Amino acid sequence: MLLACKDLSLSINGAPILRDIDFQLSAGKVLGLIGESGSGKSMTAYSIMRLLPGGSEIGGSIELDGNDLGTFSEAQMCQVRGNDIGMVFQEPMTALNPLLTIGDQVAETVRVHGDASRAQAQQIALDTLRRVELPAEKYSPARYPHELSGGQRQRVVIAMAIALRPRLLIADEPTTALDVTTQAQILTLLRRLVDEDDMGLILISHDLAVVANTADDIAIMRNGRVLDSGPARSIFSQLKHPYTQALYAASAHVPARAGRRVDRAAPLLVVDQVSRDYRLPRQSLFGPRRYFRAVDEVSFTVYRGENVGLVGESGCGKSTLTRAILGLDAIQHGTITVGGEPVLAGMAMPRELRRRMQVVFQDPYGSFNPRHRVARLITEPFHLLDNPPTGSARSRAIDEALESVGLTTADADKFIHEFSGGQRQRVAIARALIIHPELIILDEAVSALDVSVRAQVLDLLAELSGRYQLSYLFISHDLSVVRSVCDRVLVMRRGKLVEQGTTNQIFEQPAHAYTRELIEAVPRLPEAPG
Amino acid sequence: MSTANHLLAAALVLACSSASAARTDITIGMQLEPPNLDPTGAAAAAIDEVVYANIFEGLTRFLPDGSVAPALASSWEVSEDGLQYSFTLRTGVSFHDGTGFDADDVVFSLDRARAEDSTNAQKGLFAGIDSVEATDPATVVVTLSQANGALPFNLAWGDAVIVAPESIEQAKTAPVGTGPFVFSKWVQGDQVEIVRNPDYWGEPAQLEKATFKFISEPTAAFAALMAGDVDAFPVYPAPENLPQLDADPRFSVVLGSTEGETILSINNKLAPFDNKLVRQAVAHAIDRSAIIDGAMFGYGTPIGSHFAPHHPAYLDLTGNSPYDPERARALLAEAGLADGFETTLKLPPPSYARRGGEIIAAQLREVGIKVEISNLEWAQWLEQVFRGKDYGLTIVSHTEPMDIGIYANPEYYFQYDNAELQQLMVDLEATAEDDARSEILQQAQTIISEDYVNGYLFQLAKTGVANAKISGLWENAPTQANDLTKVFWQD
Amino acid sequence: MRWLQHRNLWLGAMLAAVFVAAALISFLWTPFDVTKLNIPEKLQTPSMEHWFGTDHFGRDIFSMIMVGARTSIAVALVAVSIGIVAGVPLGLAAAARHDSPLDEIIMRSNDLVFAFPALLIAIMITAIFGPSAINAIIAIGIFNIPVFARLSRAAALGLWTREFILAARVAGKSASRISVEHILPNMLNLLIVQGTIQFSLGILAEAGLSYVGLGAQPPIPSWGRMLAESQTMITFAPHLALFPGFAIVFTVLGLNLFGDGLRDYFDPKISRGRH
Amino acid sequence: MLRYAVRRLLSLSLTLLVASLVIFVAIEIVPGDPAAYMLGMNAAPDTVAALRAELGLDVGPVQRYLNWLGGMLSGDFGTSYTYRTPVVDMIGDRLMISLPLALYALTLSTLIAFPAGIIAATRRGSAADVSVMGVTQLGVAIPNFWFAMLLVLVFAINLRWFSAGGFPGWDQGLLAGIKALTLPAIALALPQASILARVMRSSLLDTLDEDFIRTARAKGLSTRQTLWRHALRNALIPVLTIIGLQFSFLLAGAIIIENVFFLPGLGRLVFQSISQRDLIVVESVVMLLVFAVVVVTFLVDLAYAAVDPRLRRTN
Repeated sequence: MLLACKDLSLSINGAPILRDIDFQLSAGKVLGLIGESGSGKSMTAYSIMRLLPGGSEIGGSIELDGNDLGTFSEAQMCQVRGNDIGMVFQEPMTALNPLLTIGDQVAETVRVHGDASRAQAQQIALDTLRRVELPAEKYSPARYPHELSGGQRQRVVIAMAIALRPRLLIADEPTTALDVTTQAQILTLLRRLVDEDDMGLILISHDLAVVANTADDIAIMRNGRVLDSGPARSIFSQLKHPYTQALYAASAHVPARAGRRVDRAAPLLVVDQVSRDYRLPRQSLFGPRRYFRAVDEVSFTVYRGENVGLVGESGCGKSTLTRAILGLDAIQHGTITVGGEPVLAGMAMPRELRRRMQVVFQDPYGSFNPRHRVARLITEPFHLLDNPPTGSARSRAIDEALESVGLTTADADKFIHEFSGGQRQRVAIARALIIHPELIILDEAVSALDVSVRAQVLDLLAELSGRYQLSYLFISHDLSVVRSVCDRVLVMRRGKLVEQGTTNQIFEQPAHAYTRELIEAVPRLPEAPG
Repeated sequence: MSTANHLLAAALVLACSSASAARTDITIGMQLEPPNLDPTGAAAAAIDEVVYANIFEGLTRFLPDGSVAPALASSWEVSEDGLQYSFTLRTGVSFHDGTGFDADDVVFSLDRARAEDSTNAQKGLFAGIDSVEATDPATVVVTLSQANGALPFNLAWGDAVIVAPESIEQAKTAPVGTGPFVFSKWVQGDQVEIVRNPDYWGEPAQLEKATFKFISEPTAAFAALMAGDVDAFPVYPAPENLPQLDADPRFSVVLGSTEGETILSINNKLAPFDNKLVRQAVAHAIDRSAIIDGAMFGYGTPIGSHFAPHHPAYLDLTGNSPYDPERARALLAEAGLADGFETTLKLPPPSYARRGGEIIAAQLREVGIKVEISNLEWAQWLEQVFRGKDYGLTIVSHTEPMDIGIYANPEYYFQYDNAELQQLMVDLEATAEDDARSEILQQAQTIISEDYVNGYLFQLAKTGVANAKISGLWENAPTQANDLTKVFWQD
Repeated sequence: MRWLQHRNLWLGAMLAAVFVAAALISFLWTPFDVTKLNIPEKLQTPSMEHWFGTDHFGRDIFSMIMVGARTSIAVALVAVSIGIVAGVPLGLAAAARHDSPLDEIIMRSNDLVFAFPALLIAIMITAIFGPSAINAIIAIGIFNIPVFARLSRAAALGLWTREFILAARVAGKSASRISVEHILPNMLNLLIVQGTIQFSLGILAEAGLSYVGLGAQPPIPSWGRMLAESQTMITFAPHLALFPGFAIVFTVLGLNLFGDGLRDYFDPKISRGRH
Repeated sequence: MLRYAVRRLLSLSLTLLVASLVIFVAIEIVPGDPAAYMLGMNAAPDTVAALRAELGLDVGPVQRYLNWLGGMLSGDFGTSYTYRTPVVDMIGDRLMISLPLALYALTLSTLIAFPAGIIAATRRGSAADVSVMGVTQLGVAIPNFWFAMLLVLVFAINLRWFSAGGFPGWDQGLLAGIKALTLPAIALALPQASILARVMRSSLLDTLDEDFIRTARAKGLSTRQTLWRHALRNALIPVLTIIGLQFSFLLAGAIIIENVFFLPGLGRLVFQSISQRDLIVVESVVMLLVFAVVVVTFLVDLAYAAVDPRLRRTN
């Protein structure tokens, strides 16, 4: 047995974080550690590495090859880290020292552990970078982290972790910050390394689907405990534990969509040949201005009552397009109309037009002024009305909006920090609904939510769309979400719309190669038992 | 003597310097740095304090007791009508650059000082001179437009020293004179160094080298003395430290007199000060002893008029203005100002003015005169008060010797216009006889005292501090000078 | 009480409060009249009658420190207010019109002011317009403007990218309205903390200017001038220099601790202490 | 990199030009006539007029500004009204004291602040941290001129280890010069060291919180190795800004300290010149100090680029 955790518990400053964690991992195997935020999965990893904050107290035992790591001194642990156990982190953008070249950072792992000369370490670093598919011919080891993309940086982090061919690798949400296509590549890479080196891998994720296809064994965590564990196949085929069932159900959830009419004769939002350029800094002092075209001649229509998904990887221009539709930024070419009226950026945009359109943002924490109460927050769009309701009419409107999103009227007097993430998104939706717009733009509106909460919010959105004949422009990088709620899907890549069609068309018979690539990269849950 | 012997001697000097062998260098502390070193081209007292009698000499000179003695002129004769002075010059005198001194240099110097475009600060000294002629290389005849018994006195001033045409261009930064010391170097903002003139015509100086160090902050002055960075401070700027320095056996404190009448100047043309009653009220509201005690820590002699107490013609007129706030209030009421009035008190930087001003403001407040203090830099003071006459009250020490004549000038910043006094001064000019001069001077003192032209406070004390082993420094300050000719270290 | 857990906060608040109280009380009462000179009683050491002794004019030092607190606090407070009143709107405007010529002009002007050594310019201003408390206030105030302009611009720029600001823009609110309604309240913490720091710097600056004779003029007592006047007497009457010196140190210390404490209180995450 | 430097230099020149205009205009309104000051109380008006002409004060302000600016560009800062020597020479002499003093104080402050800040940050919450924070808190609160007074009292007047002030000149030997600058440098360095130590500590704490520190630890680096190899260099970036600011502050901010120790440096020169209405010297010194600030800022920017590869790209 490579790694065995027995009755592992952890408390920080007296507050219990982990309780009675038990799991085992053999060489050459992948253990998937799954849980929603706050379940303690990362802390388990840090406990194994013994990289815990001050005031931590560990109980139970962690055995690596039969040696209890708990008995190791800090100096011994330094020998273990990087040598016997490697670790990969979630955020590749910040996990590398910005001031050192990638070659040096990989070589450093070698240098701190062995007697390898500088040249030998450099050679090992080169070889390792090649193993993670960053060959020196294409990606010079003299590059700095900021010169690489997110996926490439994550490969560097992996290279650092495996340079000394450790027997155990811990990957904490290694793909969460990455695009879906990059995620697939990184997962493949990790699996390949496990097989090549006969290494053990703990793959930590909040996403059941990510782990499902890579892991041999699975442990499901919640509130600092392991609730369910076993071989991956049996976990999914049996769904013994109720929490596993719930998690599975939420991940595979498809909201019921009924009672909604799409009026094909009434185009609501028409985007016609829209382009948006960004100014780049001048190359030379008197050189010509250069521009970057973030959105390139995009055209599409959203009809009344229709839910349209817009998917694409980060940087494809979907956020820029959103801002243009909302009239926040000016466009350089083309027109955007809502109900026939042109959208103009800035103060020139008539209030009547703004009134027809509202938005829900991604971050449930950043979307609200923390100093205002809910009643004031959700009535902010009243600014767009010529005669905003006052007195009891205002209270009625607030109550109605809150109730329609499943909150209570008592919530009107609360501050935003008193709500959970899911509830905050409900408040955001209430704010969007309160002036009865025709179109709501959902900008990654469920991306930051845990799966179970996400399922509920998606249900709510589907229900509201039916009840109020609302049109949605549903912007997301997550294809599965889009698939479950949208009538039609638009696929964007590098500023261009590469494909559009009904949801079925897109997912069943993708025409464009990029669409196919995207769909294939989506991790899929194994079939659940009947 | 071999090099080794030299070294040995040097080592011995070093080893014994404090014990037996007398030192031959001195560092003199001064509060203000001279802006340049040409005493004939600018007013600053600091110039004279460095160069007078050390580098430059005049035809006559002041002695430590204020009397006038021959210098480059060994003697002089006055014509019957008092209009012609003929000066006999010393022979064998040469300037520091080696050029010889003769009558032409005297003619050049005096003509330059009294010329139309001259920047001499005391042009008035030469006002009565009609012509200056060299009758032979050792004789100069000065012809006056009217008799002036004070000519030898006037020519003793630092502004009347003899310069050479060959070196005048560089006088501001590298002065060349005939004195017992030769200019060596000037580190602007810090110090001026002079060294002994081996070819001096008279008795050579005893010191090899002297350094004037400029320390404007009183605190720094004290610290420098205590730390031994400065050997003597002839005009020590912080009287509060004197008791402490006096008690220290390392130092000797020398108290002397200066020509500095410290007065509360009053703008005589500005209402309500144009009313003599108001001026008299101010005079009675002032408690001189509190000012001398509080601002000067007891150093200073009360005066009742604009005249130095050590002068033979001095009259003690302090009785004209005793401290009497009741009387002051009554006088104000008589002048129709029973509720008092407001005025300004503009103070130049010296501590006698700043501290004295605060005390006077408090004393005037007691009798109902509200005084707004504003502290000015010298340049602002000259601009606003002295030239602009934009002030109510100010405090300043008039350090020029025998300067009662300023009261005869109605344009002077007091703006005092009294025909009787003006006539007295004209008479004084024409009088050469001592007793008669004395009488005129006493009349003048009485007139301005009884007219309460200004508030007369005290005669500034010369509070010198020096290393106890130094001898030969001037006790008094008949003119602004640090004559080092006779200074030496005792064993 | 949450604030009790912040040691710096209450320690600083207490120290600062002592001096604010002294300043306020001095309007109503001081042990002795600071405008009256009593030269026969000069340079007394601390006693039951004169707690901190008397100065070279026989004035009660304790009373002078009380009234001096008034001067220090008034000068620093007004100077900081100038900085806030002029600087914050500039910063908000620059952020609202980010990358516009207005932003550029405001930021370049800030850089220009920063390029001047502050104390030197303060000395020049007072030298030009004459020394007085008012001119000291102006001199110190001018240097507070870019501090607050820069701070509020940076804070506002950060806030402008936040989604609740986008939401307000989608609700059709104008830039100035958003600045006042959303941006300003959310950077109030920062402004208060910076205000406290500038306040303590203002007290130090006032002391420095008064020390070189360019601050409040006599007979108004001022700590800096008390130090300057005591300097030549420090060897035989050290209490003259010690008490005003301690008054400055403790007030500035109190304000700094208070500022640090406030920062911790507003944002426990970055309880780092001040730069 | 080069293009970046050129662009920054152009904007710096503009700043300097505007600054020169501001300085000139500000100083032109100073009341007080230098000629009148030089000639004193008994000077006749025609004498003053003669001197004004000699000083070049009789031409219009625009012409005087252009003369001054043109002169500075060719290295001629004019002639001091009071001392009648070239301003360049005077400033040069003063810089020989102010510059070493600023560097000395900066060195002291850095030598004190770096270890203190590092110890405080790495042993956060320990007695060492608490005392560093306490002492620096006090150091920030003490007016440096008061501290200087106390230093003189103790070390010059009572113990007589150092002289109370003044400067013997570099020709008296390096040691004598350094000794004379020691107390002033300490007085100047104390508050600066306090500020720097606090910045160092907080910047290091921020850096130690970064993800890449965790990565380094996961690679098997000990805390000490992590500190030296990864944290310090990253933490240096904000510290550099403060050091840059401090240098210009030390150069200009020594005005009061130079007066306490009667050092003939730039600060004292400017103080004297203001009171003597030696406008041309004031203008030139202020301009020089602004120039120093701007240049130091520029050097700090270049230092950033040297430390941080992210800033090395031109676009």
